[in-house]
Amino acid sequence: MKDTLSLAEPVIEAEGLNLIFQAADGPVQALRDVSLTIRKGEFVSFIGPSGCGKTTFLRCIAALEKPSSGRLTVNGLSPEAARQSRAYGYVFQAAGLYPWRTIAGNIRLPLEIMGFSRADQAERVQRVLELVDLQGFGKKFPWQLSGGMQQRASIARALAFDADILLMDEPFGALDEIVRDRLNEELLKLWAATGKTVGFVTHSIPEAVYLSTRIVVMSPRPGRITDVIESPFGRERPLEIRDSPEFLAIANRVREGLRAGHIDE
Amino acid sequence: MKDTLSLAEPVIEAEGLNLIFQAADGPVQALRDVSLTIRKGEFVSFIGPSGCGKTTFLRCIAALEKPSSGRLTVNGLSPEAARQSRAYGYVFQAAGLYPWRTIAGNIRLPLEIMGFSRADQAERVQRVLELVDLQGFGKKFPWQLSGGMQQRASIARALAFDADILLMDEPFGALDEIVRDRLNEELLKLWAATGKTVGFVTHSIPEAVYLSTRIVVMSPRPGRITDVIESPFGRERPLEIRDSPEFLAIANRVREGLRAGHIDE
Amino acid sequence: MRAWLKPVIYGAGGSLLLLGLAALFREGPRNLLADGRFWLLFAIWGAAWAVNAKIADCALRSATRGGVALLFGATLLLLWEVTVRVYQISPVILPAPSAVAAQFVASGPILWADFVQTILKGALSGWVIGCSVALLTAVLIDRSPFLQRGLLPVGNFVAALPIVGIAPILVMWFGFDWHSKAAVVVVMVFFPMLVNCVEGLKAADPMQRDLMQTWGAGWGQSLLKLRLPAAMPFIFNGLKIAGTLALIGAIVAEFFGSPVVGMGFRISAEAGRMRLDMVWAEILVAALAGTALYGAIALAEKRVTFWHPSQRGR
Amino acid sequence: AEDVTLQLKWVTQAQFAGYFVALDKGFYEEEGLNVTIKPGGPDVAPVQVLMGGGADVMVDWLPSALAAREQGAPVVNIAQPFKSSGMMLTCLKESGVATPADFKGKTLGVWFGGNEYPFLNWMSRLNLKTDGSDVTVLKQGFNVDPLLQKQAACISTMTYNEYWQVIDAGVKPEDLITFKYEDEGVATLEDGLYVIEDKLKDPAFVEKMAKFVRASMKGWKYAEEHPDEAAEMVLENDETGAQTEEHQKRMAREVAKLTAGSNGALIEADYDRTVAALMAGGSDPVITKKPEGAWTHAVTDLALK
Amino acid sequence: MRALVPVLTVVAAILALWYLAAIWLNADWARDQAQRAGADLPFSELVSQTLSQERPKLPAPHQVAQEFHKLTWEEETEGRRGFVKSGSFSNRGLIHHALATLTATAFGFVIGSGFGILLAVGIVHNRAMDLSVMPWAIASQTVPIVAIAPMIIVVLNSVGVAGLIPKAIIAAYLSFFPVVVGMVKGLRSPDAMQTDLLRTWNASGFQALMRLRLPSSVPFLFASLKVGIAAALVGTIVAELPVGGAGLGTRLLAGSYYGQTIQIWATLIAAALLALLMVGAVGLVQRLTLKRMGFRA
Ligand SMILES: Nc1ncnc2c1ncn2[C@@H]1O[C@H](COP(=O)(O)OP(=O)(O)OP(=O)(O)O)[C@@H](O)[C@H]1O
Ligand SMILES: Nc1ncnc2c1ncn2[C@@H]1O[C@H](COP(=O)(O)OP(=O)(O)OP(=O)(O)O)[C@@H](O)[C@H]1O
Ligand SMILES: Cc1ncc(C[n+]2csc(CCO)c2C)c(N)n1
Ligand SMILES: [Mg+2]
Ligand SMILES: [Mg+2]
Repeated sequence: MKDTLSLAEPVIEAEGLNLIFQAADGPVQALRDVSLTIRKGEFVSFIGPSGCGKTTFLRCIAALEKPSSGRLTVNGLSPEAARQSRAYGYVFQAAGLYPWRTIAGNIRLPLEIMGFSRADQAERVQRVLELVDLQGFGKKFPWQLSGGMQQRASIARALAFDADILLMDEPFGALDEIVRDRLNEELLKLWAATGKTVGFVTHSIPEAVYLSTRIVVMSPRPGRITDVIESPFGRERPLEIRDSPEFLAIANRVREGLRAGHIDE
Repeated sequence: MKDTLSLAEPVIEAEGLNLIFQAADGPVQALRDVSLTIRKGEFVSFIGPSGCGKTTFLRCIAALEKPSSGRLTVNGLSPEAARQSRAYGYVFQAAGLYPWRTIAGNIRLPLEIMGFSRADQAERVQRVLELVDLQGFGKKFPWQLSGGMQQRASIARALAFDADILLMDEPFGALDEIVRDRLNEELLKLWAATGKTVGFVTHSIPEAVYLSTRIVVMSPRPGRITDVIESPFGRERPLEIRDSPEFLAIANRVREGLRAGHIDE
Repeated sequence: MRAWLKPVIYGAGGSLLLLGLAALFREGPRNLLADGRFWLLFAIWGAAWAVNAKIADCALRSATRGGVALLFGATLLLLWEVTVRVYQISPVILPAPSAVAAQFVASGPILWADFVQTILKGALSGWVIGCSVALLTAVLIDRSPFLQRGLLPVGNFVAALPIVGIAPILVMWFGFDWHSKAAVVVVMVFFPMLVNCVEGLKAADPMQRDLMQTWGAGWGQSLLKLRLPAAMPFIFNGLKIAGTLALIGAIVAEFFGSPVVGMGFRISAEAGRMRLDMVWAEILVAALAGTALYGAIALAEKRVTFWHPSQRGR
Repeated sequence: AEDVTLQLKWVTQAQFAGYFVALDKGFYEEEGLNVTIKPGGPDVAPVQVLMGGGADVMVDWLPSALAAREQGAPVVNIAQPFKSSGMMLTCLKESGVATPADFKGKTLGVWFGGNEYPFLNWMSRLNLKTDGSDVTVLKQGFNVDPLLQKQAACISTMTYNEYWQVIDAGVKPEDLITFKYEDEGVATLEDGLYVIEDKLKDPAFVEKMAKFVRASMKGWKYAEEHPDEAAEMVLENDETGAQTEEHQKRMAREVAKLTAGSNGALIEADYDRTVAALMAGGSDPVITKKPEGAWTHAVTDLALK
Repeated sequence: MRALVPVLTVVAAILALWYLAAIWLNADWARDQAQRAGADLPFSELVSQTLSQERPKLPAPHQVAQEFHKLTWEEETEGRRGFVKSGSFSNRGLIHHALATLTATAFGFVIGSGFGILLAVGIVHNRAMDLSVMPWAIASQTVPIVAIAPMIIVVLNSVGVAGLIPKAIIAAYLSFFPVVVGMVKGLRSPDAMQTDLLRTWNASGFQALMRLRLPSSVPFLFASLKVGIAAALVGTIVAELPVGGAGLGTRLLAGSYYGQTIQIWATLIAAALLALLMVGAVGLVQRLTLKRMGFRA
């Protein structure tokens, strides 16, 4: 498995990426010398202390932020071009639903934009609503939902159209363990079935280890990559693997990396 | 310890609380027949599937929502009156920082409103910024911070003035394990030192067990209390207790309760 | 607000108003306070506000809401009527509301004809055209940064041309009938509408825009699905302000040449004949029409921007 | 010195030259008066200013003063410096108007705001309905554009003002045809001096007005003889700075023709003629009953003694 | 500076259109005149005539520019009453009048927008005011100001209030409304969480106003102020009609009496420049404020 992945064509290639924000009180280096290649079908998790640049890196990939220097290509194109070819499904850290649209309307929005047929739209909305367990809430407005429900709606929105690259910024942060486990499984199923490439930010070490083919550990001020850990697990991942010694070993290595990042400061 | 707590005077008393939202497409029962007494100095966690009414219950306590029926008193007063005596420190599920104020300005805001002296304000802002590990970020605007940093700023804001009752709605959702552990410890220290009463919503079972004197498990549609679990641990809680058998036993009971709530639906 | 504050504030407000009114008729403040007539007016004001504040505090249904507004208006009218009577103000300066009402009833057909000419033909068509053009311009400007930098300052400049100068010119260009009035209205409403639209198109929040970007939404799509909805509160703001300006514009433009029908024509002609009751009857028509237009816009706003915090939770 | 405020009917121009001459030449001062002249304009109703106490005396036309009187503003004519009317209807020859009989079916520009009475009276004399069935009436603005732009066949002009604007615009006199109200027998009394009736009960006020009228008439007679100099004084008093010398000098000369023959006292026959005209307004007469006490010789008697 | 090229481009386009329009609109008169004179009119002659008429329907830009120059620079440097000869601005020039209008407008704008903000605050904080004042504030704006401006001014004059104040009152009357409408909306724009937060701190109404409602109404405020100041200018100019004396409104009207189109246009340009200046000033304050408030560029 590992081998087939490393042979797959690269989807995201970053080389020597730097990003500096010009704030009023001086420049902030959010990313330093970040180099990373993500191949087709990989599931890469990003983990690191808050403020280490995970969101910023994801935003760079999605062409929402322009790196100050370095090379970044997506599918061999510039991120800008990839964006225009609608390569991304992005889940933001905050739900970011449009208040004037119902939940179903919010999920339908990208479909409308991408020109899906009416029937297809309705079918997809229904499907993803079920996926995130929000059937029956399609007609509510965002402010009528709880925080976790809004978060799920925003995940549903990103899954509704089949983007090749899924970028998810702490999508499951506001969910309880049970739902989280369920959605983890669903996400894995989807990934296994479709061969999407996934970039995933999380704060939960078990989640990162459970889901990913690779885990990228980052460290702050300035944000950089301190460790990249390959996972030995295949595409099929029953929940039980979480009790295996390999799992715990990797989790421990990630924890060490994280801690190092914190002590660094 | 347990005994002294059950003898302490009740701070929050809810009896037969019901809350029904009138949405355009019909009424939604968010709370049904919720009865709970929280005594002075208790640390009560709320856990439950998303949409089960945790936030709504906290909002009722803080007089942000009016129950449709039932009795609710805070310090023997109505929640409204308690609010007027500035009894609450509230951390919302989303950071909710004011975009036109710097981080320090945001933290200073409640202090200004409550009429703290200038010197006191500055000193407190400094202290809580350190507490949440944001020293040096006081002059930034919210949108210049990462999601986790914003969340920490909002915690700092609620801690800056010494309210007797702390209501926290998933305050640590967007934080990584290391920071979370640190803040858990800090929160416990604060709680042990000041004898504040804390209402705490979380999705993490270990967190709930580690922090609380009591854990309230809730279940959705309609939101109700399904289990209340007393914790045997005292005020002093080293991180190691998380590996003790009592800890795991309680965690398991909570997990069962949660799972039941999910199957219920 | 503290309970005792209300009467104090309203009392102060009321006395200021009355003092102002009285000053208009050259009563020194000192004579004023010794004058029983003043205290009569003051008592009416105070009593009415007390009642009003009471109702407003418990008014929740829309019927009573309207009642509060009506009562307030009735109070003003009563004060006006009583002032005119007790101070014996010449009808050539200020007619009593009762005289205006009588005139209003007596001149129904004339008022209707004027209304059709000025409001329906002049103001409304101008308002529709002006607001649409402004919205289109805002969108156009938004589309092209070049135009934004070039057209906005120049647009400000052109649209700031005062109506008094514009009206005679437009009457010369578009003739005496309502077309020139509509043209004046177009020019008049353009700027307020444009400013609000441009401001509104900037109102979508950054995360919402970023989302559109990740979907590779085109400019038109993100305009239609994000920017316009987010701009709606501002656009309605513009529509409201433009609505009242449109009436003013259409009426004022008639001062600079018109056929012998129209509210502006009537107002200027009758003012010259000292028939102020007729003038005020026309003003009443204008006020009714304006309020109706405003109410209609507000209603539409409520429907369209139900999601905005300013509409929610009230 | 006694204060007197005079409200003009229109903007500062040579139409009111007499008053400015009296002011600048010190005629008022000689009488012991301290006179303030307030310019008017299309939006100023002098009657309102008078009733509101903003002025002691005003310049107005008799028809509009009588109409105001009927509306409850008791104004009284105390002097009549203008002997004849300067109003006329000016038509483009190419519009096909040659005699009043040709008005039928044409569009005519009229001033409203109290200045329309003579026109309405004339039309009812001609048996022409003004509701659009016989002639279409336009409320013309301040200037002569409707004629130049051919939006109207004829427009109202004054011999001393608008007529010359048409000429200045480049239209030759021979391309125009004019109907003077004087010639058509429908002239009404123009610029007179009016005060509020009540005030005349006070002999001191009558005395003051007599001084004012005396000095004003002196100014008028001086202006008749020295129109150019009078125009200069008008220009000097024009705060807006919009008047041109050439136009004002010509206006002063034309106005002199209208004031000629008046010593300030109202001629009763002229007054009766105006009243008769106004009451004969057909279905919609300007005034419905014969006005009582709308003029007095008390002031001019005193002034001319 | 970045704006220079685009602005110049747009201005050039407008000037081109303007010339074409001038030729088109003024052609009728030129042809008429030729016909009356019995002369025939070749096209080049027609064009040159349409651009040099004394009373054109639409004066050509260069005519307006010349007039503007004459009424400002030439009048002040060479005129008998000009600045150079008399030490004060000439009442025949535009500067004198523009200054009069500017002061009255600024004064009225300050009164009007201040009153508007106060009213909006009252409306947002007090139910009775919301229910009763707002409909009448709306009705007040539908009263055609020009119809009552003379009455107001007459009445004020009769109490001896004259000069600047009556004009400022009318200006304030027109400018307060956009500010009220915008501010009511703006003061109500904070979202639920932001207000809830303040409630948990038991902030008073006044504190909520100062610390939440006002800051979040700022974008609305500036949009309204820009409209308000333009409205104030309209008000002042309208008020100047019956007042007479100095002011661009008086000038416009005077130009209008005598059909001096070129002079009207020159005055219009002056008025628009004035508006631009004032709207620009508000815009500057806006940019500075937003920057201080940390709004993203
Ligand atoms: N303003 C509202 N109008 C209508 N329904 C509402 C409103 N607010 C909340 N609800 C409903 O009430 C229920 C409880 O919501 P609440 O926010 O309390 O959930 P929660 O337990 O906090 O969930 P989470 O963990 O996802 O934050 C949900 O079903 C939600 O849809
Ligand atoms: N617009 C901005 N202007 C200035 N600084 C910024 C801006 N956005 C982010 N930063 C800074 O860049 C750094 C990285 O931020 P980023 O949001 O990528 O962190 P993160 O890894 O996603 O953290 P978290 O887990 O808390 O979401 C932070 O120090 C932040 O303060
Ligand atoms: C709108 C308007 N109304 C009336 C007149 C008439 N008017 C009032 S005084 C006077 C004397 C001549 O200047 C004239 C003709 C006008 N010109 N414009
Ligand atoms: Mg982040
Ligand atoms: Mg919640």
